Amino acid sequence: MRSSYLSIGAMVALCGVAATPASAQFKTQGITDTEIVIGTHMDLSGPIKSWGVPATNGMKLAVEQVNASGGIHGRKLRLVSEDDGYDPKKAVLQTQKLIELDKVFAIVSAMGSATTLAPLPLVQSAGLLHLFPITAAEFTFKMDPAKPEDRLKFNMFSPYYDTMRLSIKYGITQSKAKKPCIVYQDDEMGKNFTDAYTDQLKAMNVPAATMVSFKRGATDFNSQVARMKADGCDLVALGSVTRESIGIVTVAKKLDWAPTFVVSSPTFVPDFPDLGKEATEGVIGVGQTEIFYADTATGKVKDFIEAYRKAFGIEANQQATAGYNGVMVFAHFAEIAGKNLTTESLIAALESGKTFDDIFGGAPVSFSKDNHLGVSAAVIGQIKNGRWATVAKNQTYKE
Amino acid sequence: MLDFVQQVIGGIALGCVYGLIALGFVLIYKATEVVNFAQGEIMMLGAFLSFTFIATLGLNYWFAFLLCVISMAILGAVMERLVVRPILGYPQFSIVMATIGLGLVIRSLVGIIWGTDDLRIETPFTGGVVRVGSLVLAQDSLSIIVATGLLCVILYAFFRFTRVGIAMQATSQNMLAAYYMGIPVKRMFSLIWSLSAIVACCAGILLAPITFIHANLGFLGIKAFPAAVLGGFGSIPGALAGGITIGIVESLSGFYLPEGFKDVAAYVVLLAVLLWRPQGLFGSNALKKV
Amino acid sequence: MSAQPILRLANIESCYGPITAIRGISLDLMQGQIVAVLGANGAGKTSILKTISGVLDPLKGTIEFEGRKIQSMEPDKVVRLGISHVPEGREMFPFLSVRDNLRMGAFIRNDQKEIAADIEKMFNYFPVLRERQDQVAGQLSGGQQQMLAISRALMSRPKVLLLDEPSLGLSPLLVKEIFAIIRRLNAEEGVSILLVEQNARMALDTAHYGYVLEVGRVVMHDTCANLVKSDQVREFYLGLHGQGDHGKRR
Amino acid sequence: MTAYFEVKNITIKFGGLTAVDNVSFDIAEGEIFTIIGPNGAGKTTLFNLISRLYTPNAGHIIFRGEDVTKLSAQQIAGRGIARTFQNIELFESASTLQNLLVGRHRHSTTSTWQDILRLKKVRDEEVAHRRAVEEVMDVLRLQKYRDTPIGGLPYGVRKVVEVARALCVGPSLLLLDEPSSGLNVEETDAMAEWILEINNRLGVTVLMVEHDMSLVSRVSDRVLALNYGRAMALGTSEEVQSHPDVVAAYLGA
Amino acid sequence: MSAHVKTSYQQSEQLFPSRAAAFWYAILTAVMIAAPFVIEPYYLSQLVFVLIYAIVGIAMNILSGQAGQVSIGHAAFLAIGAYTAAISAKYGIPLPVYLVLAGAFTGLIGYLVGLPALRLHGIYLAIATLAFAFIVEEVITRWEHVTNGNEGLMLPPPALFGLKLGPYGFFYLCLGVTVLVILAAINIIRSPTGRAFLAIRDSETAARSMGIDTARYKTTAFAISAAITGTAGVLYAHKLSYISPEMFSLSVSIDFVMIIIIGGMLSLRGAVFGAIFMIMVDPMLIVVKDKVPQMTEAAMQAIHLAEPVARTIQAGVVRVVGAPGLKSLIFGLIIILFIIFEPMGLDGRWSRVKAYFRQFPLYRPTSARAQRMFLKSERNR
Repeated sequence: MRSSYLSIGAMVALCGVAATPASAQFKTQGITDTEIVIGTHMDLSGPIKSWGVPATNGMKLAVEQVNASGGIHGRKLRLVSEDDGYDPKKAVLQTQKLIELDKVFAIVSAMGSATTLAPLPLVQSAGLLHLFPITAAEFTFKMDPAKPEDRLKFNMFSPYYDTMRLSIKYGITQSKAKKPCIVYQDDEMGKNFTDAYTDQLKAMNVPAATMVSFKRGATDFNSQVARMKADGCDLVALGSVTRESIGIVTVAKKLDWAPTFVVSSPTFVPDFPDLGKEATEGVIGVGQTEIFYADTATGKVKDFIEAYRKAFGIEANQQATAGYNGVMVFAHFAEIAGKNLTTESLIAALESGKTFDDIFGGAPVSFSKDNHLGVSAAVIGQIKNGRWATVAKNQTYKE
Repeated sequence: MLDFVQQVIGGIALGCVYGLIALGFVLIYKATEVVNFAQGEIMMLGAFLSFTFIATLGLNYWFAFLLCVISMAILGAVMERLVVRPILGYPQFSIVMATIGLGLVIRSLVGIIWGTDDLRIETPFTGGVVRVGSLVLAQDSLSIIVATGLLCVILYAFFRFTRVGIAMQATSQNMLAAYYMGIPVKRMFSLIWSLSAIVACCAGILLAPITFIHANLGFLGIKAFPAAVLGGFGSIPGALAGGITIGIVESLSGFYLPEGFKDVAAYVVLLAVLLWRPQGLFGSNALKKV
Repeated sequence: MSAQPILRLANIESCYGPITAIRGISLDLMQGQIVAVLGANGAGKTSILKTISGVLDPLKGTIEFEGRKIQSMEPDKVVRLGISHVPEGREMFPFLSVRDNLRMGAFIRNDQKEIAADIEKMFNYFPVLRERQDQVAGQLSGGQQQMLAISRALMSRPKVLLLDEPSLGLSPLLVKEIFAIIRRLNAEEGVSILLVEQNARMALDTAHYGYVLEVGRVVMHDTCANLVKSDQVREFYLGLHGQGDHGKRR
Repeated sequence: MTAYFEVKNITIKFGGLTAVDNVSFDIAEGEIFTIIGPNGAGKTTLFNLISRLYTPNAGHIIFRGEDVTKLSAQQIAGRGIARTFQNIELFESASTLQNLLVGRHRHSTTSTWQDILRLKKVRDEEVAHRRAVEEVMDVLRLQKYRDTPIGGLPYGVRKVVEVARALCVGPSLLLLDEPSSGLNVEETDAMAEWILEINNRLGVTVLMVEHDMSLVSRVSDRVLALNYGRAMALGTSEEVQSHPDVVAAYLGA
Repeated sequence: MSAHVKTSYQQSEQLFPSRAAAFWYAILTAVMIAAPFVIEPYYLSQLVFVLIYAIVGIAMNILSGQAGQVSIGHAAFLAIGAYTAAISAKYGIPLPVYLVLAGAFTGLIGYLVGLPALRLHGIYLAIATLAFAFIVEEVITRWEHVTNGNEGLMLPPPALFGLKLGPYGFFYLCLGVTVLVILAAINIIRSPTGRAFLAIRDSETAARSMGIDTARYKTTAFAISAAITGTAGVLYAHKLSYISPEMFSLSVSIDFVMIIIIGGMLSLRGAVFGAIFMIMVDPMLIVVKDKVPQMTEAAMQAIHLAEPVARTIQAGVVRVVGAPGLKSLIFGLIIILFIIFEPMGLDGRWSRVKAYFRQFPLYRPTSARAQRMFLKSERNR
């Protein structure tokens, strides 16, 4: 009962917000003299837990490191993380719990499209920041000028669309392909890839050819590959995630068919050549950060790999860097925002145009008043001798 | 024409994958009339165990295979003892739900124990292909076709001719009467769960080179479901026939039909067959005596 | 006739969920005897048989079989000891053939040749089963299923046979035959039989000793010869009464 | 002049077996007609043909001048032909009252929509159903089992509930499949009284299958004996019982 | 036998079994109406989901509990309702209209799905509904110009007669719909339609011999169940404000079946209990996860454990409760334990607790003793 009057007041206010969206009300909570609380929710048990688990680990590691180096203006970071099981219903409840019970300052690096989009209005109407979700959905950074609360959304996840366009562009330029095709996963992610494919071919004046799809979790790609082969494709864009990508290139090899394969960020991971072996040789890929290997890494990346292994007993992967970077970018800009950290001051810091450089050789992250998507460039790599080798950094498909 | 034949062969290989998983469903259903929703997860567990034996411990493939089969047989019996035995005799619906719970538990445990990365094992079949003229068939697919065929024959004979096999069917048809005949019903249940875990384990190991070993491997069980139903749940040759039918349908529709048809073709065929034969291709349709 | 009880129930109480079915029943089945249990519907006759064969767990009391306590034992173990039960409602394996049903009856045995011979014997008892041996049991008519149920129970070569309404749904001719078979089994093979039967006349003609049950209690027990003379039995179970209004007694 | 109920040359085959082979008979209105015969002679199959759970391979069933051979089971019930089952087919999880109310189904005229909104019409009909059911319960003395789930009733009472449910259908022709099986002498006696009462007081024509010859003799107007799916003898109870074939195949010496 | 002797022919007209029951339901209604003013928005949100799931639970109860038909494809009906809402809202159709529209449309689809059910039983029917659900998902995905395909659709905040509904208003909307659905379900169950369902569930043969058109009632059961689920879909879509095809997957359908298994198949109360359980179990596990480290810490302070040891133990505890996937492990275990120890569902437990109090102090635990149960083939039902 202690706060029932208060909460009734808050409720009335909430109803007010819902009724009159014009007035922007940013709210600051979760900051004490000693602590900043941030919240996240990811899939740790459902269909995309192979992303959620390492990403959460990465976040935990980053929080530890930030705190070990003295915190942010003397305040320690505290991360509250929940397992939403890739269920938007749970995500809504958990977000609400993070906001109301844990009183988090911001939601940082929540994962998945449906699972971030469903609770997003809640976060916005509470006047809190929704930062760097691990999804490329446009809703997470696109701003409607009529809605001031849209300024609360920031994203720095390199859109699949961008990486795929760059990958296709580079692939076609290199291989002089005449008939590029695409095979894509039939879901929201795949949609990004097909858009990129269509737009890039249009931009390069190359006619579009075969487009085939498969369902998430498919194990058989014979008919898709056979179809593209029969259509005479000479370049294949893989709008798929690691396992399916390997399936596709393996079938192609079995059928003695060797077009140029280009992939984008979901497949631009060390697992791809590791598991796919010879079949993946020569594949071109584009991703947000450089691929690192434990035995060849140096400097901060090496420290990161070792710290990660020490903390969780497993090897770090690309997914872990996404979570790690989320917290690091937050810490970076919170530092810039100064001692008086509020939602407004952090927005100001984020929009200041200052850049953040990660330790993995990724493109610099910076936001502005009109652009809340913090990343615009990517890394191009190619598989040589079973490993990703960086071909070029800081690239973009835009001319 | 060559494309067509190649697609059909690919479809058969794919269909045997479904058939092999479906066999596990059918076994338990035939002997206990329970649909085991944890079948896919048990298969996944088998695959992860094989990873530990082959990749982590570096054992010989065949030896590891044997070891894996034995451990899964024990685990199958343990699962039966812990989850199914206490609710023996409850309505099937409840038992089915309990197997869903079991599936969740296995999936989470596997995630906690083996992590979430994709894993790979080297097998004697990895990468090899068999060529007949210009037709190609991967050796790992061939191994699945052979194993599925073999298991089908063995299991069919087991249920058709052996005393224990018939007793299992008797138990599923009337548990009370089975008790009255002195059939050790509980041991039958343990045995069938062991058997089915063995089949699942074989499926997991044979599939590993094609699909890798990962935490979502269990979802493949859902894809094998229509195969089992199409054949007539409870019929062992039916599982194989249903699997191959669906494999070929998927393969051909993926090649010849417009986008999107491949994924639903199997279900459309399934619905069509069920409307024509409500008990599936090989199922028996007994009239109720009143 | 030896005076040794092969099966002895002492003070047994059983219930179906919330309903108490039998309340403290004691009953002896002597070696080589046929004992009949009479009683109205709901008196608890079937529950006694179920409690013996381990399908119902008694709340109280003991059951001794050949001097060994068997209450609350698993039903399949009870069968292995030599107690076979022909249940109420026939309880077929509906999708197994008649022959396989019989083979399941001999599940606890391993002597293949003897089993085959016994199947032949059952076919001789009930020739219609031979005609139908490859049909699934679910397709048999009610009476044929009853024949199969009895044959199937005999396949385990029991020492004690529990018969729950063997004449249910059978034609008058078959009822006579079945009771003849029961007598033969008892006389020739020494099987002790506990018989629950609505056809009281048939039961009392066949059995040596009888128990009369009312609402879960034994109200009378004596040799059948004496029971037939009792007025109560004559009136209620043999229907040998005047033209009284039956309704009043319900 | 057509009979009240007529079965003409009816035949059904299961696989190679002819279960009912060219059987014909007719029943007059108000009659109690009994079918006897050895086990497996096709008595229950004949019942299933009449109530249209099975489809005959040949022949016709004519009820009140209408050929009902092609109707569905529920339409047969709708014409006023109700039945009981040899193995008891009650709705196990429901109470006696609910079972009997289901029997009243064909007297409901309300649509599902009206049911959902529980319009006055539904309410009125419900009360009427309840009244009818209570009357049947009074006749068969089932009041004390009104709210007991069927699962908890002894076999003999279930038999009576099944008859009661069939009566609730408000039948003109009632098919009883072995009404006395599993009943003791006293209960069989009561059943005989009820059958006569149903026949006399409610004017229901009864067709039954029965093994208890004392019951058969007591209530039947005419008896048909079947063997191997064929009619063996037809006539009064005494005639049939003294028929040498019937004695040999069914009654025993 | 029960204490109250029922003789009135009007008995079936009573909505509640007794005065006392009516009183308690009145209290419950009052509590629900007061809820938004008492509890925090987070709990209100949970309550909204509970209401939506309760509606679905009632739909499942009518289909499976009452009519004995299986469906593991109900997520598709939820999806159809949700998309009807999203698309209608896009074209400016008012909420009350599309609430009814979605129900009617989904009901129609449900009727069509019921047609194959006329010939299918048990597992075959279950798989047919599963196939239907997959096909619906694929149609939604492919019909891009209407459904926006995989990108999904955003919904505007719900509005009633031009007034935007805040969280309070939306809660009352859900509450209202739930109450109406429950009343409708009660009416169905105590009417000829409901008895026809019951008859089909227990014995189809006998049902037909009683003159029940089993085909008609099976499709009716599907239609009613689908219509109710579709209505819930509208509320679900608004609550989540964003929908996409992958949100209506098999696991959602299985959740729905779980509602009635856990709650108890045979009563509407069970459906509501099941809904409460399915929604609340996750928040509850979260609370446990958050509280356990605090509790162990307090406990160790209380027993004055040496600092380094305490810190190691504490780290261990934090590690265990924070282990990824632990929650779903526990959830799986809860389901298994539940079915083992509570085969009649929460409703069964409820009845036993009530019996305990009614018979106190004469309650005999034996009357609740688990009996041996023996399964029979359901293939020839």
